[in-house]
Amino acid sequence: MKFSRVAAASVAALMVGAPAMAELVFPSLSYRTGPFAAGGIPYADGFADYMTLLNERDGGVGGVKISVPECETAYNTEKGVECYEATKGEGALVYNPLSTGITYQLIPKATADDIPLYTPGYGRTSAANGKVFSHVFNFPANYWNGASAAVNHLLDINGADLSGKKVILLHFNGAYGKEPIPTLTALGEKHGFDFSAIPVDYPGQEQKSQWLQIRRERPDYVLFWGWGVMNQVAIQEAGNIRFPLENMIGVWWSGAEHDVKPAGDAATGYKAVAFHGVGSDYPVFGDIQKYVVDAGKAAGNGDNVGTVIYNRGVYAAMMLAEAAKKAQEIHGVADITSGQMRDGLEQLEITDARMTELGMEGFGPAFKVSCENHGGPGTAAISQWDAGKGTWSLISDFGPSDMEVIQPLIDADSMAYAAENNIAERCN
Amino acid sequence: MSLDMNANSYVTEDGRTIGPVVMDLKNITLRFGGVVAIKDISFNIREGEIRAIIGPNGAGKSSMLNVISGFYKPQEGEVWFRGAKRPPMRPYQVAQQGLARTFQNIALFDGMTVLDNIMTGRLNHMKTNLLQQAMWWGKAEKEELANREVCEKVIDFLEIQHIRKTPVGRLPYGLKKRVELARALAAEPSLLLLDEPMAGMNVEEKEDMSRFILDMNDEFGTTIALIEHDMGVVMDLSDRVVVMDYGKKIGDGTPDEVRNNQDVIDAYLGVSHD
Amino acid sequence: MSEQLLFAAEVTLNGLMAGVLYALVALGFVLIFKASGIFNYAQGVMALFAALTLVGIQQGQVPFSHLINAIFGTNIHHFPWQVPSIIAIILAAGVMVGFAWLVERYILKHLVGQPDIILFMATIGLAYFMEGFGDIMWGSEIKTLDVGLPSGLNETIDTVTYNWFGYGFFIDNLDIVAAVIAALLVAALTIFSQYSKQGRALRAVADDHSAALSVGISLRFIWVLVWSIAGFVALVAGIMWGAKSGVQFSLSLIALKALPVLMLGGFTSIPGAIIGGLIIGVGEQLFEFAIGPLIGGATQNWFAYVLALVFLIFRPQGLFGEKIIERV
Amino acid sequence: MFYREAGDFKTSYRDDNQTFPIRLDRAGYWVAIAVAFGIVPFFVNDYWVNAIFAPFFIYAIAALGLNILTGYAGQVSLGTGGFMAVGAYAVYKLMVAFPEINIIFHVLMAGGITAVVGVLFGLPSLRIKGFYLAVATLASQFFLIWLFNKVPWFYNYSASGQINAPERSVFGIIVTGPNTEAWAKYLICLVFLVGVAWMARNLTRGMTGRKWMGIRDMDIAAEIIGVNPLMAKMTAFAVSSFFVGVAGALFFAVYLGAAEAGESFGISKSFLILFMIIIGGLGSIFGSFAGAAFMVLMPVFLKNVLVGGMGWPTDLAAHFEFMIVGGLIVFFLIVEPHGLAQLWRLTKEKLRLWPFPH
Repeated sequence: MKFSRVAAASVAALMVGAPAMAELVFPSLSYRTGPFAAGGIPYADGFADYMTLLNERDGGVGGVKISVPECETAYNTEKGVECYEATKGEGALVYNPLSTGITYQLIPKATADDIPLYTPGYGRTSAANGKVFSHVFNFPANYWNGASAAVNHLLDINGADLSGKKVILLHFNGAYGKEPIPTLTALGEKHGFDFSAIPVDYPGQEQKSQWLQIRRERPDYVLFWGWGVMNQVAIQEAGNIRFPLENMIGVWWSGAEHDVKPAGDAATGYKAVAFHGVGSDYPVFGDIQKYVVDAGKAAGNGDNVGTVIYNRGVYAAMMLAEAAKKAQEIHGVADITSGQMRDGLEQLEITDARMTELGMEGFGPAFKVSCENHGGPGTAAISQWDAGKGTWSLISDFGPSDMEVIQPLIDADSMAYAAENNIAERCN
Repeated sequence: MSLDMNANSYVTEDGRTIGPVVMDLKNITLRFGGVVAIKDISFNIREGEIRAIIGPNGAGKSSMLNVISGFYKPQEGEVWFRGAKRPPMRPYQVAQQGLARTFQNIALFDGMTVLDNIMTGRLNHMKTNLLQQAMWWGKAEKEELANREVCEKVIDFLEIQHIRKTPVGRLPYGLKKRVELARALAAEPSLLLLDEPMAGMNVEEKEDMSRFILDMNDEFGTTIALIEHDMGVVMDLSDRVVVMDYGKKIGDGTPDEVRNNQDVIDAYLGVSHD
Repeated sequence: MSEQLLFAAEVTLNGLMAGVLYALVALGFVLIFKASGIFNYAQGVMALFAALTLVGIQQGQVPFSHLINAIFGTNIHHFPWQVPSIIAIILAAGVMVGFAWLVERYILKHLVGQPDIILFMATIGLAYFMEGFGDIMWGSEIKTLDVGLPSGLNETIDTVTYNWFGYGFFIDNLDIVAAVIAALLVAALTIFSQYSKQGRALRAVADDHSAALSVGISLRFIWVLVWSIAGFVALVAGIMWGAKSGVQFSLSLIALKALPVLMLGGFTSIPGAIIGGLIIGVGEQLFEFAIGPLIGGATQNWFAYVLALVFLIFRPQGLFGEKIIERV
Repeated sequence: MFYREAGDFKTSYRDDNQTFPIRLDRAGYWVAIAVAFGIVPFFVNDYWVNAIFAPFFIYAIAALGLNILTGYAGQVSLGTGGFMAVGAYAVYKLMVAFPEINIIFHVLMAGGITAVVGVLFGLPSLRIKGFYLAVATLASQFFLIWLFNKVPWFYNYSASGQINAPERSVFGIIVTGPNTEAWAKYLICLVFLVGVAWMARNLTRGMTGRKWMGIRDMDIAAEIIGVNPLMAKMTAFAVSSFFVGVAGALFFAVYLGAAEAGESFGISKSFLILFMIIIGGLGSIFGSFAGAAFMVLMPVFLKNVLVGGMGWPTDLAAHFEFMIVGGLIVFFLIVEPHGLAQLWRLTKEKLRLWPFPH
């Protein structure tokens, strides 16, 4: 058929049209459409804008320009696979697909292709175990750290005693939402609080019965694992039933501006776990404004700068740029390969001094990745929303999570994966 | 001419043998809600004969045919087929017993070709199972080709060779009627029901159709029951005629007998019932 | 009264309220189906599109700004004005009328006489088209819709029930408003179809297409009219749901909530849509309340469908649908 | 001038009955098969297989399945995604439970299990018709997805609810898991596709197919001439679900390698496959292929043109894709309700007469 020939030609053109000069390729598998676009847009913008900043201000990393080919996944796994295959040929160094589903697809594929995956705050939690997952990195924090951080915060405000308290997890009824259940169950046993989970099916437009249940059961605290429209509805319904929002803590994917704004003033006091700083009070955002947005080179329309998810995109991009720099140092070449990038990620060290240098002082924790630990320090802070001012602010420091509970869970799950797939342990 | 209607079989003037009773309807009553469509009607159909049911519009002829083919279940009365009382059954089971029919408003399968439509008439003759058909080679193909031959005979007989591969939806009305007849004939039925086979046809088409009906009866010995309201045609074609009016039987006998029946004349001339 | 019974009563009340919202969406389906025999799958997307348009006009967004920026390299987003809610609602309704006209002109006219299922699939295509079109026109980021509707716990009911039973019932103000608006809408539609000339024409067409044509009713006019009304109903539904969750893609999925309502109530009956909506609303909430905890919860997505399915097996034409008589 | 039947006389009903009555078509078919099996496998790379061939082949299988149910038997189903999930989870459980049995049998058994489930959910079709049935099939879609999400036994109690395909091989060639070679993935999907298409063709040209089409075109008349509606509808549901189940099994085990019920087999999948058969052509084997190819290739093509060629932002391109898919569906229904297959037929008819149009 004629049509397929045209398609074939254009595909071929895309594949052959590999960069003529050396470039560091960081594909952005983004979703600016579909049910989760509200979160996908600022993240992709932040990721691209930071890379543009490096190109504009510093001339790239180590003198090599960065390119960020964007590929729309619409949060759909097959499109994600297609994007992966399409951009793989361009010399992709690392993938950051911002979707747990796509991450699961890519873990075995990318490992076989010797391309690392970077999944900060999402993806497969047990990939923190570098002994099993050689090519997956999810520092600085994962879901289980997030769950633990939320419980730590509850311990803080209750004088380290949660016994007899009632905690409910309202969660997305899918892989992502079910992740924290084992951790919270274990923590509940440890600290003596009464834990139960209430699922909400996709998309979560209608949560009346769940919130009536919460109203009846009068829990002391509600933890919340949502994404997409579920976030807005849940926060609104919480306000409706007059649940004190300072007693509701969302994970970092349920704590963006667009999640709380539809609820208006009622959302004041809502808390969310964060693994990086909030707001635009960091010098790096001034540079982004100056070199990227004002120069008309922003990926979006520029009004997302400083929002929570945008910042997360910036943070992820920063980590990857730093890892690329590390890889250049280790291997002594400027134009690194994906395998070298992996080494860079594994030996990455973020110091407070370096964060200051980058204009991101206090934006995230200092830590060091190792062969065994791809999960980073697992530290997280609590942020709180103020509807009057329309801003998030951190109300705690980046504190450690309860690795005593989490580490065995990580080990058990990753070992099961290793056994299923005949993976030999590394780092010995 | 003297015919002994009660004898098991007899020979007509033109030399055809009319056999014993194939279908016997006893005291059939059919109601839709409060409306009585058929009221206490009894008559029979003999093997090898052409039996007509006539009557004005709304007399209940089509309902009668639907009772015979099992589509309507009468509230009262019995249907006897080949000497046995027919238990309540679904229409497809009736068809499996050897009944085939055509429809007043052509009920062909528009999405299929003429040949495929006619082949559906053979479905009670095909025995291969799903798996054999999925594999095709061997049994299924052999059976398909054998049945194709029967259909081709019917196609030759009804002179529709040239439209064999045409989708039915594209055919003109007269040909559709003929294809429908072919489908029913392909089933090699022991009783063929024709629901107004000549409705909406011009004189020439009617003549063709009459010829086919007579030939069918003659060559294959097919028993035929037909509904028609063109009196002239019916009287020429059929051996015996049932006349219905307002759901009741008002006459039954040879064409001549019926023609001279006062009730029938009244019904057709529109004498009021008071 | 025992505590469980009180809870059940509260759940039932809330189910009724949710049911009204479902009925509101189902109403749009029924109108179009009655007048043209089309099962309009795009009704949900119409609600999304209407809500997007409303917010876009309200906030003075430049339509197609993404596209314009991409082609001409410009950087425009907003007009320097904001439009008051009431005017924005009227304008959005006007856009829906224009949309109805376009649908009739470019789609329905060409599909006259096609089998029902083809028409149904055409509306699925229309839904996809509008989804992309709405996003291109107004952008796909989430938008906050605020036309000044109240929301949150109703104090009066809470206090009164607390005094009676010692347990305050929760009823959302937004749900009460929605119920009132839905009631007004149904009343208005009934009056319209009973007493206006166009309304009588509408009923005539719903009764018998060809008979209506033969007395000189323009089918095309009726179609534009009924799609306009359905567009307006979609706008109302979009406002109600959009006020809850912000205006975003997921709004289009409310169509999926209305389908079991239609199965239950019959595609041709307005009272059916309302009673079906109430039954589904109460049924799924009570099921989640009583049985949900036993089987792990999150049953709302399928319970309504299974309920409707079981019901249909015993009554294939739905609650108020006309009895199906088979003929040959 | 060379494409015609003149001089190509059929001397038996067998010849007349064959799939491609015209000599050139027949030749083209064998060439296509030869190229697909003998040449392409040597040239495919990961991109072509993962982005184009594997999804095309697998969707073609699913489209064949749905086309049997909807296009041939006239029962509109919006539950295809749910039935694919049954195939996927069935093959996962089988692969894990019986690692010593060949994966081919697992896939076939997964198809069989799906067929049983399909018949179960198809039973209401005896009472419920048309739209009511279409909506009723959504019940199976939502219920099945919920079930696979809710019951941990289906995903072997893994923490996240995801299922991962372990590595399995056929004749020593790895066909599932991350170490699968592109050509192996390509070939296993192709083998299943050819097998399924051949079966679909046989069933639809024989009496089973005629019964289905009879039910589709006029169910009451079909019953009166002797079609058992229960059997006809149930075989349609069974065969259709079998194909869809095989597609689901391959989709998970060979193509994706990991899956989650709601995400991979949601309602959008049901619609996608329905679109394939509408655009390709209802009631046509070729149409199932054409529709699947169209829906797989078009987004890739559009993306390359709009994003790669014209430098548009990805979101704009994605929105356009929605508009174009929707617009095309409406367009096809208006202009050619029988889809690409009919366009192809008309082209061939013209070609047959060329260069003498009369």
